[in-house]
Amino acid sequence: MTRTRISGALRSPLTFSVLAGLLIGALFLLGTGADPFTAYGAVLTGALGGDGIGATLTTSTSVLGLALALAVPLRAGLINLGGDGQLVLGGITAAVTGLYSPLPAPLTVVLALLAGMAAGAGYAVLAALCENHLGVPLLVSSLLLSYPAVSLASYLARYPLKEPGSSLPQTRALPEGVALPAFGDSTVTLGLVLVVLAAAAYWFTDRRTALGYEIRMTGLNSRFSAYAGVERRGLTLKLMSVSGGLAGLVGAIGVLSFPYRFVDGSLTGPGYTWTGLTAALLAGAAPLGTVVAAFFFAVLQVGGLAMERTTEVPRELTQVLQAIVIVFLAARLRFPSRWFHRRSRESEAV
Amino acid sequence: AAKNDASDSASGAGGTSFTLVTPDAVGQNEFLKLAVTGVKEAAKQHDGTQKVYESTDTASQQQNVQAAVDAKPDVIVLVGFEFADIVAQQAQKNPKQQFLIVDACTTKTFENVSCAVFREHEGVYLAGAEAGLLSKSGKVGAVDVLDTPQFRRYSDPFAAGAKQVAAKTETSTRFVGGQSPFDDSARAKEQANTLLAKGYDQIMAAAAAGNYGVFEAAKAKGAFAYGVDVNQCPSAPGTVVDNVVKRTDIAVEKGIEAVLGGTTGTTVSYGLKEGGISLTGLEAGVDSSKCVIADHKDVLTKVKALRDQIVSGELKVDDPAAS
Amino acid sequence: MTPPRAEAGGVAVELRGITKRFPGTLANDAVDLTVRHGEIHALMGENGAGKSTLMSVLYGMERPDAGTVLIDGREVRFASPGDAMAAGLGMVHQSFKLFDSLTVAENVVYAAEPRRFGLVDRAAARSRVRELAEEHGLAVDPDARVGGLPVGLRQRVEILKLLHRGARTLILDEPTAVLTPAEADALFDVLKSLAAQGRTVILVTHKLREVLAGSDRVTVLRDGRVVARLVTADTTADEIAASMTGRAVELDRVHAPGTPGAAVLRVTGLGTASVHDVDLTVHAGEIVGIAGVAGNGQSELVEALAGLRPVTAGQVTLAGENITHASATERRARGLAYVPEDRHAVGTAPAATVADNLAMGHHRTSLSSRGLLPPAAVRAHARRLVERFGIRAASTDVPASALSGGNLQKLLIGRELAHDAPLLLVEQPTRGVDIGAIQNIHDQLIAYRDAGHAVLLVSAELSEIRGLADRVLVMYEGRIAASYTKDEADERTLGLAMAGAPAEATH
Amino acid sequence: MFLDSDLLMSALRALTPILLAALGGALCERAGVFNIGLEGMMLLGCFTSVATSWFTGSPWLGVLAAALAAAAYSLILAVGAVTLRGDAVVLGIAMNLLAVGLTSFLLRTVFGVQGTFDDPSLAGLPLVGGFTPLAYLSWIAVAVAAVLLSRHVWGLRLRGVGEAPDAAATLGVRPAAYQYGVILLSGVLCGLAGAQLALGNVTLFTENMTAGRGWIAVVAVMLGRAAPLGVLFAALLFGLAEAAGFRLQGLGLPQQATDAAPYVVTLGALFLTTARRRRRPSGARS
Ligand SMILES: Nc1ncnc2c1ncn2[C@@H]1O[C@H](COP(=O)(O)OP(=O)(O)OP(=O)(O)O)[C@@H](O)[C@H]1O
Ligand SMILES: Nc1ncnc2c1ncn2[C@@H]1O[C@H](COP(=O)(O)OP(=O)(O)OP(=O)(O)O)[C@@H](O)[C@H]1O
Ligand SMILES: [Mg+2]
Ligand SMILES: [Mg+2]
Repeated sequence: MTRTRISGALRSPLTFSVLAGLLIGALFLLGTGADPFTAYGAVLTGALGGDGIGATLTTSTSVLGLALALAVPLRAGLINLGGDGQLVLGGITAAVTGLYSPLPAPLTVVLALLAGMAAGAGYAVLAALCENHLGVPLLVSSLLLSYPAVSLASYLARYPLKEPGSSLPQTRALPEGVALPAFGDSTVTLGLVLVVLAAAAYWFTDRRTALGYEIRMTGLNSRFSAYAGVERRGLTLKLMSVSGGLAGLVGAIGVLSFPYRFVDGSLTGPGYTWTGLTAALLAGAAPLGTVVAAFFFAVLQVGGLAMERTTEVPRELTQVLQAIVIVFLAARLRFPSRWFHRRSRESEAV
Repeated sequence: AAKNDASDSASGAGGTSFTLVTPDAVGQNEFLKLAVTGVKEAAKQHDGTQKVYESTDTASQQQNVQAAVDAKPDVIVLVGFEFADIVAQQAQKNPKQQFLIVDACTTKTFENVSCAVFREHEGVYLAGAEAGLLSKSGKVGAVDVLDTPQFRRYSDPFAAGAKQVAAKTETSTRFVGGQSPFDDSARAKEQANTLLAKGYDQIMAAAAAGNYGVFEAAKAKGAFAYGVDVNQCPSAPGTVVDNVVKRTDIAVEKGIEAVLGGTTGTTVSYGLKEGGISLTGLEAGVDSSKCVIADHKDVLTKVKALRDQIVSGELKVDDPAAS
Repeated sequence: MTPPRAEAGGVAVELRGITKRFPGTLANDAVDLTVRHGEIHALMGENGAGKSTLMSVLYGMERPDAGTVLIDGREVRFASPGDAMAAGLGMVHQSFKLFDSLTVAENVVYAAEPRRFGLVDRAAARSRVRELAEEHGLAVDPDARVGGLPVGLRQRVEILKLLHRGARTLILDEPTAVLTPAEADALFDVLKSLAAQGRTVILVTHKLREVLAGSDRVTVLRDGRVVARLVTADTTADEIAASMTGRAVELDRVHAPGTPGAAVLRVTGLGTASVHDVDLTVHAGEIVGIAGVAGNGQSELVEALAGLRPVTAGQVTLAGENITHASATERRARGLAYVPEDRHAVGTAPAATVADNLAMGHHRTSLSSRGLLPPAAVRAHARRLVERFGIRAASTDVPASALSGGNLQKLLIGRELAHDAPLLLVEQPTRGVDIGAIQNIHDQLIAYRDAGHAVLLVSAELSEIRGLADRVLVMYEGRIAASYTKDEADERTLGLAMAGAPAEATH
Repeated sequence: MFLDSDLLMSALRALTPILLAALGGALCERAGVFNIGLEGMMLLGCFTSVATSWFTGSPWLGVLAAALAAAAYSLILAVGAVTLRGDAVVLGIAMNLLAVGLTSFLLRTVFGVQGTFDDPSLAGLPLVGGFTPLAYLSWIAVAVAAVLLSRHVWGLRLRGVGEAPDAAATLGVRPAAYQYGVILLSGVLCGLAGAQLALGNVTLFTENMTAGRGWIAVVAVMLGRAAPLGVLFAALLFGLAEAAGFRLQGLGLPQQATDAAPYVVTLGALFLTTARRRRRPSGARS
């Protein structure tokens, strides 16, 4: 079943959308007087060639991490729009832990990762509590809560934790050795392994466990799973804590990688949260699809920058390309929608 | 977009090459535009080639620096304090590669990293003095992008300069903030409005793209504003009094020159004295600058005196970013 | 535009050679149907026989692959229900098509509004509703929100909608599936008076009793084809049933009474939203039926027992253990299974596969160990249940939405029976299900009881309650209003009790 | 000194673009279409209005062009979600993304600049009594929308379509037509919102200048329960909180705190408004 679904997903709508996107992109390129083959070639070699693959894998770490973070609740029909806040809190918490932990460096790294996850998880749970007990839809509570978290981290980086003398809003650098080991000379760190492990765990949970089954059924019809005893509030809390934990992990990985400090705005600047959410939405939160979509977007981001360096083509083109692919995919892709009770009821009452 | 100078690259096949990496899109960012001018000028002078890699966020900054290092040009020029950590890392890994950072420096010194920094606060101080002299209400303020030490360089010395010439001046600073602080001109305009509503009539605008919003607000209330980096007077003639000009182009040119001449690993500071920082009003061509200050020669005379004091070291301006 | 009113007895609606194909199914196969002015014409058939499809074609919701539609002798081609309405047709769908948040008046005039300056003339709408209600005996408050109305009244709103549009032919798809006998009788009174005014009624139904009592002629469909055209006065229930199923059916089978054992479910003084002070006991080997007009707290009671609704007062014990405040999961673990009323919105996830639907509830117990749920186990389980309960599905990997209503119900009941739980709560087990499937389901429930399990059955179908239950409770306004033994519970007694006036002494 | 008329004016100025966009979102919501592409449509409106005003010299043509362009852009959502039955949330997010890329791209190709386009001779909207005519229009639009929705035939049918499209369809009302209508209308309103932002609040175009206002409009739709007056109050609340935040900065509060203030206030308001619903017993099965 899994296999047919993957091949089916790969075969029809995805391929169609990517091809359509490339075609429209090519028209754009011709319009600006550029050669589409050169430009697309530059994207591919820039992202997957020897010089670019490191950057692609580094970017994939963040994009995939956040895509997973947002896919986990999405599988049950819950949309977490607060990825930015959870990410940043994870990052700043890891920074604080790294700066003040009395433990030896390797243990501090572990502690910082755990602390970052805990902070992200805790904050996401807050949004879940708003939905469970205060009746504010998760979509809104997570989005609104995100802003104060970003402001708080920004405040901490600029005042209590700031690096003296620096013009940048950034914390002091973590002590020597408080860093995730990198592969050779590259910027790819152990963080990638952690995120890939998380993806594997998600796949396993989704396909092979009772909990994963409950999550899927909740996404398809929440009243059905509630009737059979799946406790919705508890599940929301669980999923949001995992979601926030993963976002926090990505933040912690960011801080424990070069430049080994929390720089205000650097975690949210590249827009990983949106890219991740889009990847998760496109894949209907299915584990493998999410991984594929996240990697695809990472390739586009890194390759787009490379294309801009080597050709005259502005990078916005890859952004446009990405959006067009999504539009095409979305138009052909049905997704179990639960964010609007009315809509779901109507579709269930066939 | 990558700005390959085709004609230069043809002639300078074996010549020198320079790569400029910017922290943000160049766009209308006057400071970065000047850096591009500088590196192009340097390429022309040394019969070499140049490339510009524009970044948008920390991830792309790192990728661009990596790409620049991989291409091994003679000098990699980086503009902005964002690059301090990245350069420190890359300089260590690539001891043969020469780097020039403009507007910042690494904490440790490296043999292959040269730095050029500015003392903007000196120019801002002079602008503040103009504001203090011109203010009718006795209230001068500033609108900064964010509350960071770097941006405070555009507000604190402004207040100090005004108080220097008019001790009773009231001062206040607003920060644009929000979701998109560098682009949000509507927010910048509202921030300026809150100052104007309180009677502030001279406003230093260090709000990046938001400057245009600040100028609009000032213009609507008949108040005055001060621009940064280049002459911004033409975007709101009659409203913009003067500008704190930062000659990034000179810093880039001179920096490259020094590196090619074998002087590496040094830090050069540009201020009023070196001509790296100035006011439009103090430069030649002030009369055709469309700046309000052109009509206030008396003010300029007093400001020139202050400048001379700073240049001679007689007067010291506090640097908010140094604390 | 309005065609001249044809004389009574003339042909109002004629379908000729209608064929409609869906991928993999021939839903209607050259169907001819003639309906005369002023008659009540019943259209019968098992689940999936093609009744709804035929009516969809007539009403312009589906295009036929072949065949013609004639109204008052003239050929018509409807592109949409709007066209059909303009030609004097009106349809009440099986699942009501109402706007819950709007008022009765707004629902009635929707898309045919009285206007003043482009604005909806609310006063006119209200008086129009009152007028129509008065004329046809369909009393309902024009200002009530439809969402808060009981089903009987909602159906009135549906009919008022058609009358407001001047429908001369009314199509009703299983209109009595959710009505109590009293409500159904009232509906037939209305339909008869409409027919007497010369209007035409086409009635789609599974219920023989109603057809015999209320219709003039009957057309029976089987597998998309017309298999019988009967005049009601000249036929019998057995004949109709036989032509529907293609075999002789034993109607109104009498099941042997159960042999009650120890108490399994004991409820004392239970209170929850709109339920007050309910006492009841269900013993092993016994079916206790709860009768009542919809909206008198039966659903809330069952939900509270299933753990889907907080209990605000009283106590519930299951096999001696107090489960008053236990969660749904804990209750299931202690031996409770539950067949909910709404199979589409609650009982299944139509978008999930048959296998996944069959796994629900078993996924934490028999199918998994230490939290792991092997896909192979899920599939094997599904194949077992499909076999055991005769669920007809192309494969266990197709979505449940591809099953017919009867088969979906079998899936649901099979899944819950497979828990082998000491207590089964079951609501409306045969709503909208055809005779063949009904018998199958009834047999399953009796077998379950005879295996020594306790069953609490809620049904609006009095014949079902009387056929299955060993004891009958009647709920009225959230309370148990009366309690009867199997023998005491005749239709009249129950009907009175359901209306709030228990006749004989109760215990 | 705190609650003066300047504060109110400032709040009302911040309010106008959000209100226009949120009205569009509310209408879509009423028709059962969840529109989170407001930000993108607004941004496209910003660019179109500035470009048109620049080339024609008329801000009014700019407003018109913005409305038309954003409406055309909204067809992505209409075709994608209504006709092709795609997911509205994904489409909306894609539209927001596409608008950022597209406007930056056009800024480069049309004006040959990056970042900001600004020119003293760019004609902005005139001010009448301190507000642009679009601000007055937005208030009128609230009233008109309120009457349309509650009293007009169109509004009744629209509400029906949003609640039960199949029920509306059986009565000869085509849900898709109404959904297309409101999506296009939301495009027009977002186009106006963009024009107000780029030719009213300021007179220039900056990449990504909507800066999250479209998302605030989405929140206002929810907070205001998709009712025109509710949306007005929600947007006003946000505008007031933001304007007050600016003031608080003047009193020495850190910028980060004043940045967060409007969101915290909005969340608080959501708690309060949902508190009433929470206390009501749940509607059980529906
Ligand atoms: N839209 C559709 N697509 C595919 N098959 C359909 C569709 N609608 C109906 N069918 C199939 O057509 C056949 C006839 O269905 P129809 O709805 O007419 O039956 P029915 O007599 O109304 O049954 P019931 O008593 O359950 O209401 C069934 O096999 C059904 O599965
Ligand atoms: N798209 C479809 N594909 C296959 N079968 C369909 C489709 N749509 C409807 N059907 C089937 O057509 C039959 C008739 O549909 P109808 O709407 O009358 O529901 P039903 O069977 O009477 O169920 P219920 O009484 O629970 O509403 C059902 O068996 C249903 O499953
Ligand atoms: Mg049917
Ligand atoms: Mg049916």
